[in-house]
Amino acid sequence: MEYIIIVISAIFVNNIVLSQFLGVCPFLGVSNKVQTSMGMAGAVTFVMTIATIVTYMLQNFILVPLGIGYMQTVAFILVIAALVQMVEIILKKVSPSLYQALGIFLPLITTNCAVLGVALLAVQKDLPLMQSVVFAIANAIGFGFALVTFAGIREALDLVDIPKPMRGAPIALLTAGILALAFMGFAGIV
Amino acid sequence: MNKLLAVSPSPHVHSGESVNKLMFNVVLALLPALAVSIYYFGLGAFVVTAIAVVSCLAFEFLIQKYLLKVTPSISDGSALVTGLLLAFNLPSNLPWWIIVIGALVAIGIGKMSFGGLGNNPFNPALVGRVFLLISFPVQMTSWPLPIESRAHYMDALTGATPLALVKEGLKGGQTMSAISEHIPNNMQLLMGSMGGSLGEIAAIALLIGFAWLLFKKVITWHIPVSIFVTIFAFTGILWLIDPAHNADPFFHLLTGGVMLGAIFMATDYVTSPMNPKGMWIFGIGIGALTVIIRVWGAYPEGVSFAILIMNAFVPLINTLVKPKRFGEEVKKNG
Amino acid sequence: MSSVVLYTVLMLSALGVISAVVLYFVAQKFKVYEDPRIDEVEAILPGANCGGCGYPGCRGFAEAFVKADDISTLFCPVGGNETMGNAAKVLGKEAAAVDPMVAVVRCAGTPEHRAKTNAYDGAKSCRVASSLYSGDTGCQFGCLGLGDCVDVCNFDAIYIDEVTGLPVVDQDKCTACGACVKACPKFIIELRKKGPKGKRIFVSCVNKDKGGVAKRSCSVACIGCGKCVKTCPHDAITLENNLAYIDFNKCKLCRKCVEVCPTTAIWEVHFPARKPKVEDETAQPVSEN
Amino acid sequence: MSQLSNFTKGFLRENPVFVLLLGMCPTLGTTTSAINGMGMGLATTFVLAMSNVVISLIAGLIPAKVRIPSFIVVIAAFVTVIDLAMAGFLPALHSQLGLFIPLIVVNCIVLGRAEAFASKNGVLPSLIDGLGMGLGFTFALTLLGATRELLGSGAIFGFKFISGDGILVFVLAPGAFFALGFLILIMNKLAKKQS
Amino acid sequence: MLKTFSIGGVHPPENKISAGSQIVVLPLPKQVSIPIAQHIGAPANAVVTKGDKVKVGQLIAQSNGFVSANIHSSVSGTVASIDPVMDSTGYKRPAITITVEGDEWDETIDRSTDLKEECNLTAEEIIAKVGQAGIVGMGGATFPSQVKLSVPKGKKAEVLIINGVECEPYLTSDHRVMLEKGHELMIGIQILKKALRVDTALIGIENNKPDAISHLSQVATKYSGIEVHALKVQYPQGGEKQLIKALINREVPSGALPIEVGAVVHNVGTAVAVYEAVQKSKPLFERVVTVTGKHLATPSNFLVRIGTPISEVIAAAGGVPENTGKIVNGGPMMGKALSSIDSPVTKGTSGLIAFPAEEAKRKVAQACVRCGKCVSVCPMGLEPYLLNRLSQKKMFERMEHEHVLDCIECGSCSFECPANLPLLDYIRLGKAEVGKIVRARKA
Amino acid sequence: MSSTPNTIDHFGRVDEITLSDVRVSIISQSACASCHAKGACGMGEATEKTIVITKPNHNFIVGEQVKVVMKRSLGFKALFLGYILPFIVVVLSLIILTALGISEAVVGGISLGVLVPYYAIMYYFRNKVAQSFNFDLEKLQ
Amino acid sequence: MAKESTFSNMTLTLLVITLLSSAVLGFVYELTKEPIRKAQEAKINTAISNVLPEFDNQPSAEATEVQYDGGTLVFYNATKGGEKVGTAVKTFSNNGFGGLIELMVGFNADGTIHGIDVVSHKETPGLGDKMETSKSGFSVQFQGVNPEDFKIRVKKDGGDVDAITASTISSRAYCDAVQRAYNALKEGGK
Ligand SMILES: Cc1cc2nc3c(=O)[nH]c(=O)nc-3n(C[C@H](O)[C@H](O)[C@H](O)COP(=O)(O)O)c2cc1C
Ligand SMILES: Cc1cc2nc3c(=O)[nH]c(=O)nc-3n(C[C@H](O)[C@H](O)[C@H](O)COP(=O)(O)O)c2cc1C
Ligand SMILES: Cc1cc2nc3c(=O)[nH]c(=O)nc-3n(C[C@H](O)[C@H](O)[C@H](O)COP(=O)(O)O)c2cc1C
Ligand SMILES: Cc1cc2nc3c(=O)[nH]c(=O)nc-3n(C[C@H](O)[C@H](O)[C@H](O)CO)c2cc1C
Ligand code: SF4
Ligand code: SF4
Ligand code: SF4
Ligand code: SF4
Ligand code: FES
Repeated sequence: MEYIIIVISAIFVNNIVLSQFLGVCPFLGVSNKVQTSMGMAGAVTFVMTIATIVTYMLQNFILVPLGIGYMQTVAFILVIAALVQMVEIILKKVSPSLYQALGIFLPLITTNCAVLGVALLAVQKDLPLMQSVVFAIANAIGFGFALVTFAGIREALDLVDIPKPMRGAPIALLTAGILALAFMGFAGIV
Repeated sequence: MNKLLAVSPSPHVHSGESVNKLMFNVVLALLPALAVSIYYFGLGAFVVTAIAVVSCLAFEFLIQKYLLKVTPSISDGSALVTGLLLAFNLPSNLPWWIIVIGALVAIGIGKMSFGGLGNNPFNPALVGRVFLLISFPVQMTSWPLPIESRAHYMDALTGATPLALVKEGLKGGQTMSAISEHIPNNMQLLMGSMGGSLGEIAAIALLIGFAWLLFKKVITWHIPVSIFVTIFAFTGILWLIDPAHNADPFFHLLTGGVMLGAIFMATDYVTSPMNPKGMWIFGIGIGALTVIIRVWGAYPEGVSFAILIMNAFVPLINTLVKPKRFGEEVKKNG
Repeated sequence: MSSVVLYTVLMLSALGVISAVVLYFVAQKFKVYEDPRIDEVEAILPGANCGGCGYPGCRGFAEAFVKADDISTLFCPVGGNETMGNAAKVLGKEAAAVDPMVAVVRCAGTPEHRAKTNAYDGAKSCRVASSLYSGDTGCQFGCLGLGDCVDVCNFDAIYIDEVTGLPVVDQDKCTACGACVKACPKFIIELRKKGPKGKRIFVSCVNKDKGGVAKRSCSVACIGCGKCVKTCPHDAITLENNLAYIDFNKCKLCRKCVEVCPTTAIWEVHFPARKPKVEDETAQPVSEN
Repeated sequence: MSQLSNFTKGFLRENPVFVLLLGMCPTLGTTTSAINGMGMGLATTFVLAMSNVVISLIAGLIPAKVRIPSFIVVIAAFVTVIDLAMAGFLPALHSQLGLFIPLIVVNCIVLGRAEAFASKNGVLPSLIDGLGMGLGFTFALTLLGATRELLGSGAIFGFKFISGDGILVFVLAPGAFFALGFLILIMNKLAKKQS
Repeated sequence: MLKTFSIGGVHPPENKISAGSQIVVLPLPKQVSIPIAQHIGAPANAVVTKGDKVKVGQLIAQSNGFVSANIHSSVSGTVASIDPVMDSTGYKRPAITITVEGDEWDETIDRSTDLKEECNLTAEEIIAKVGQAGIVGMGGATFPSQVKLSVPKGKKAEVLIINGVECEPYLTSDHRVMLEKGHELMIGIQILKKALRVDTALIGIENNKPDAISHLSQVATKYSGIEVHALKVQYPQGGEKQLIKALINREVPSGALPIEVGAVVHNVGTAVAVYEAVQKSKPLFERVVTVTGKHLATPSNFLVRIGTPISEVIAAAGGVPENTGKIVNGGPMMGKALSSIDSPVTKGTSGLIAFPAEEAKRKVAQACVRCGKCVSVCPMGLEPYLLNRLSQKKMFERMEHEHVLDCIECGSCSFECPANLPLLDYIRLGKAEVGKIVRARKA
Repeated sequence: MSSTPNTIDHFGRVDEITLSDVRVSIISQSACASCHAKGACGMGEATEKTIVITKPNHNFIVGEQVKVVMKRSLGFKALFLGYILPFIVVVLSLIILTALGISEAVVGGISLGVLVPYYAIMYYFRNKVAQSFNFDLEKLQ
Repeated sequence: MAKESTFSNMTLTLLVITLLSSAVLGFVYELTKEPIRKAQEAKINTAISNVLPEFDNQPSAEATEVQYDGGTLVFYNATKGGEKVGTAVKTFSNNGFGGLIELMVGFNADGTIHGIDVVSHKETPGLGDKMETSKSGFSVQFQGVNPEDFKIRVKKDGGDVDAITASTISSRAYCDAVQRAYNALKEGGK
């Protein structure tokens, strides 16, 4: 039951982008192609999960026992940055062709905000490991969900003539706003 | 010959159908519901509708003329429909300035920002309505009592909608049988004798409008029927599992905005899928989300949210679900 | 100092070293260097992202520009010589000056000269119309006036004159990106040298019909009489398919051909007005600016 | 570029929020009121200015390949400093801004300026650049916060202008998107008029 | 329930005003201009020169390749010029202009009206005769018929389908041919069957021509293996893919020819022309043309010599009325508007329709409201609203992916669109661009 | 950019040509391409990716702009092998180990650790994987 | 500027930078430790003094924690001149619209409520957040009432409390928390 609540809450009620405002930049910037955003969602899921596990361990088995919880920010960002890069190196080393295919498929995974934010939130909520991971996955799905839907809308908007001054950021923000408005309907489900 | 012959690519004949006619037929189809509403809510229904319609038309005109600098096209009737439907989604005692804000949001944000008719991904009237619902929860959830408050606009006596009564009751630990004493019976629900947004109450009038729209081929049956079926099945299952704590499926179909939403708002061309398969997915989504919000969410009613959320999926549905093509099946072998 | 500080130092240092190791490997594997000059060049470019240079967007051009050994083949038509000069400076190179070009509309068939023979009523697009039929006048080569060229111009440099129904290029705004040239289904627009102070001479017609036919459908058509070819002292004019063409690289702007053309199909623009007769003011938009 | 324009460019011409669309998360997430927006902006400004200074000092000493991690460490350190300081001295604001304080560390603007400006320029220009950008950011956040506060609850910096509630959406999530969308629209128009 | 095809379709007002008018032979014109490209495929090569004397039915231009067709003189007289003449698209294309002098027919042609039932030729001989006679599809596409009769190796024709649908509003030439030349039609069908080596022929006729259905059903009883089927009235049932679907419930795969499903489709006019060519050695030099229009004095069906100026044909029906706004060559759904009535009648001219000015102008286009009506009427299951947008935005690769090449240009989408959008205008444009891309890729 | 829904394409520039290979650097086409701060955001260092294409079907010159085309299904396959599958492996081991009642520190450590054999296996199969991923270079007109 | 990157100089640089930063951080942490603790304490103290009559002891220094209803209640006894003037109870409810709500409820010595202050909540701005004393007079109706004869339930549920408009859920949770404090106080807190 806790898991279900965590999942529904993260995907719908407190959607990471639409109500928590994490990862807004890639949401607004990258998501104009459905296939790309799907790829991005997959990659983010992996990165978020791994990052959450690592930061969980870091927090609970190093920072807290040593009494230096305040070092969270510094420690987390370094670990996450190193981690993401390591995945890349390993992938490249392990299977260059796979790595190349991903290079064509995905633009950058610039989701610092979301990854660090979720790691911090998971720690803040004081969830046990398993729940932290579920929390991370659910948020990643929530991110992907918002991203893909939004990319769909923007692909469709590519075909219509948006008034000139509205093009670009303004219309993206308005669309996101209406999406957030619609998502408020989930309020109170958990 | 003194006049020049016209030259154009084929075809050289046209069905004679026009956007204006379609919209006009929607307006006609809405009239029975408006009549019922004026019967139950009297002055308020009339005033709210008038304000909503006039301000939608006015905003469309002003924005097109002065901001977008294009020739205004209010005569196509779409703003009129938006105005009517916005009004239909409001309580009949809503202060005028809130209605005007709603119209501004509906037309300005919901429609014109995207380039006007045909371009908006979300249903404008619902964007306006939900915006108001979240912004002015107090005003937007006090419902004038039918008949009793016919002669009043702002100072009407108010009560709750049947859905809100059920939700409150269940949350307060009562069972359905206890609650059902306070709510109208199915016949009353069908005829519209209950509190609610001014256009949503009379299921029967809305169904007459449905028949008209089908007859005039303005819409197809797929979306409304898929919504009805889904809601009926979903709530039916819940009801069968635990009749004490779940309202029966007829109650769910006849209350709140289901009829209005399914027949008039989910079918808005611009914001719904383009082919029957897609329409089924769309309708099932709306039905399921409606029930989820009604049963588990904070809001007693979820049709508006459900439609808006599914609106967001329409582009995806349209790219993923294609109409059946001539000759496509055979191709696989060949 | 308390143990907290000690732990802090220890932990962060450990992290620091780990990152260093990780990054060392990253550095080994990735070519991470992005030439900062790309940014500088990009900043100099006009940022129209029009593709006129043949690259996907200004940045694509900037990258190619910085990487290229020989920059003489690269040119941003929008920015022109000045921009290219500045961009070359970033690389410490010299940009070869390119003669400024401008889009020129080679049709003068106003309704007055070229009567309508039917009324086009299809989609407002030259491409649609030309795929359907020859056009709404007797001339099957002339401008359709539906403005496909106008639609593609990113610089608002071209518009349809309401009176003549023909496109007019604003030579100050035109960047010679060539988009309109590609868009025109009738091949009416040509990029020509802008000429000193905008002075240029060209045949404002693309009609390849024989003289009589051409003349019947449009009174200012080139009828292929060849007088200009004979008159030109610089061998700049050729005649092919009943149509004269002036090579702008050879033309010395002597204006002799203009005088001899019996149908005023040869235009001169931005020349001082001639003293004696100017036959047809409307056909010669000396006022074009 | 003169020092002055170096300083002022962040306000309109290169405003990180309105023009560059960077740091959207804190922009949207912390601007429920003018004061919150301003607090967030100033906290970011502090980090931006200080890290710019430090980075301009040390940039020459750092091997290219560890530039980014070094910068991150410096920035993260300053973020922790401001985090701790706010918790100690401005507890109310600190709890309002919550998660977004540690997230300054990933704010593209901060690292962006470090990388694009501070690492190539002297201390003073870097300080001015950091302050300018930071104040531009603060300006945007305050403006957005004020707009949302005014529309959402009829007040600015807590001063009530209108009795009653205001348009509630504006203090909620969707309102953040709406308000920012329209502000960018207006800023674009202004920028166009100017040029 | 009457048979029809499964997806899409519209039902425009039929307006078959001239259905009751018997075919009248049009008097000879003074001069004819016979274009050397009247068919799909390579233009023919002129084999006469200026000043040559020609007879009716004499070969004047030779087929130039497999997909091409012979062209015969439709009159007797002197070749006046071989120069470009304005065709119905306004472009000038090469044509052989002949000044009419008398009416002398080539001797080989059997001018009698008696029916000649037996045909002892082999399939190959039939096909050769059809080719010599320059027969092209009379259903509008003007595809050289002998090509369609030469079944490619590895494929087998199972059924011959005769297209008597005439689903276009106004047009009645096929209708009249079926009524007046029923017997010739049947013999033509037998010959076609022989050429194709099939046993069955199905004639599809829409139910708005009950007289033709009953007449042909009755005539057909005399012949074996010919069935007449009444079809529900639904445009574009005459499209061959739709007709095949309606009659034998098979779908021609996307991008394939009817032979893929064992069917070959010919128009009734084509079958009659085949009869005349094979049995009477008469090449294709005249055809039935419907001349009609609501405000025309006498809507008629004429037998017209190819090359006759359109103006003369219309004059015979009472002339172009005062307030005519548009004249269309072909049906109102697929026909081409004429920019001038001076161009000649060709093998593909099935009808000439004059529209009064008030019906001629298109209405002003509004915004697409995504009503989906275009999607629901498209007989090919395409999404015209999307194709239209993609074409306007020049996204041709995506158009290819959305199967624009399947579009049969029936115009149902433009007809139905409540926003009056010129959908087909842009789709056709995009189709051409995509065609170019595809061809470039193959090359 | 006009990729049909079945393929993915990406603009790139030819960097180097050897006897058998063409080395192309991918120009990022995401929003980052035009973003002024891209050099700076966390992963900025890896913005430019190089891919190697063996024996392409055209002749290219260094510096030429080309389009790298790949089947879309390959993109998703890459995504699956690169991110989704390891993700599943990690989560599965988490679930199993947690169910076994092992302490969190160990669970976390091991589940991250399983990535090592995962990548080892990938490494083992790298040639097989390599065969299934192929790209094409197209010239830009 | 960029120096050649070698393994050792990279490691060394990062080591130095992290060393320096961490030293600085440790120092700042030591500096702010006290203020942070004080700030947290001050928050509690303000809440206590807001809800209790005047006192002269240090209630926060003598707090007692009690496990109750699956959560923790904290009792702060206030005395004046050695005489007990009342008890502040830090109480909670999990039924808020946004989850957890923490209140400080001040009881006079005779068991009547003296005042209530909100310690923390996540209710919706503009709706549920009206429970805050500064935002509306909602809490005033509790002052001076004795829970024995004043039914701490919203009127909808048959109690005596006027709910915040359109925020029945928050009001219910508020009542729930107050009732919990009172129950606990009655049972053993004294
Ligand atoms: C390029 C091309 C090749 C064709 N080849 C054949 C063929 O080999 N055999 C055949 O029976 N029909 C062939 N056809 C004819 C078509 O099947 C069809 O009858 C003709 O295009 C007219 O049909 P419509 O009027 O329905 O468009 C071909 C058509 C085209 C355009
Ligand atoms: C939309 C559409 C409608 C058509 N309608 C008819 C029709 O009514 N009658 C007809 O004979 N051919 C019609 N055709 C042409 C047929 O598809 C086909 O080309 C013809 O029946 C083949 O016979 P033919 O080669 O003898 O002309 C139509 C084609 C299309 C694309
Ligand atoms: C986004 C959103 C936020 C809400 N926030 C609160 C809240 O903080 N507190 C609350 O009691 N109700 C809140 N509600 C309203 C509840 O959903 C519910 O409608 C209300 O509490 C019961 O209505 P009533 O108080 O008018 O009986 C919120 C609703 C939404 C959609
Ligand atoms: C069947 C039908 C339903 C419509 N429903 C709505 C509606 O729910 N809300 C609305 O704003 N407009 C509605 N319209 C009007 C119009 O389509 C709408 O304003 C467009 O979304 C504007 O682009 C409807 C129109 C039709 C024909
Ligand atoms: S007029 Fe033509 S060449 Fe000149 S800028 Fe416009 S599109 Fe480019
Ligand atoms: S110049 Fe060409 S593109 Fe421009 S209006 Fe004339 S025909 Fe159209
Ligand atoms: S019929 Fe017209 S209005 Fe309707 S979807 Fe198609 S193009 Fe749009
Ligand atoms: S013209 Fe093409 S797209 Fe339009 S309905 Fe006919 S087949 Fe479909
Ligand atoms: S600030 Fe850019 S993603 Fe959060």
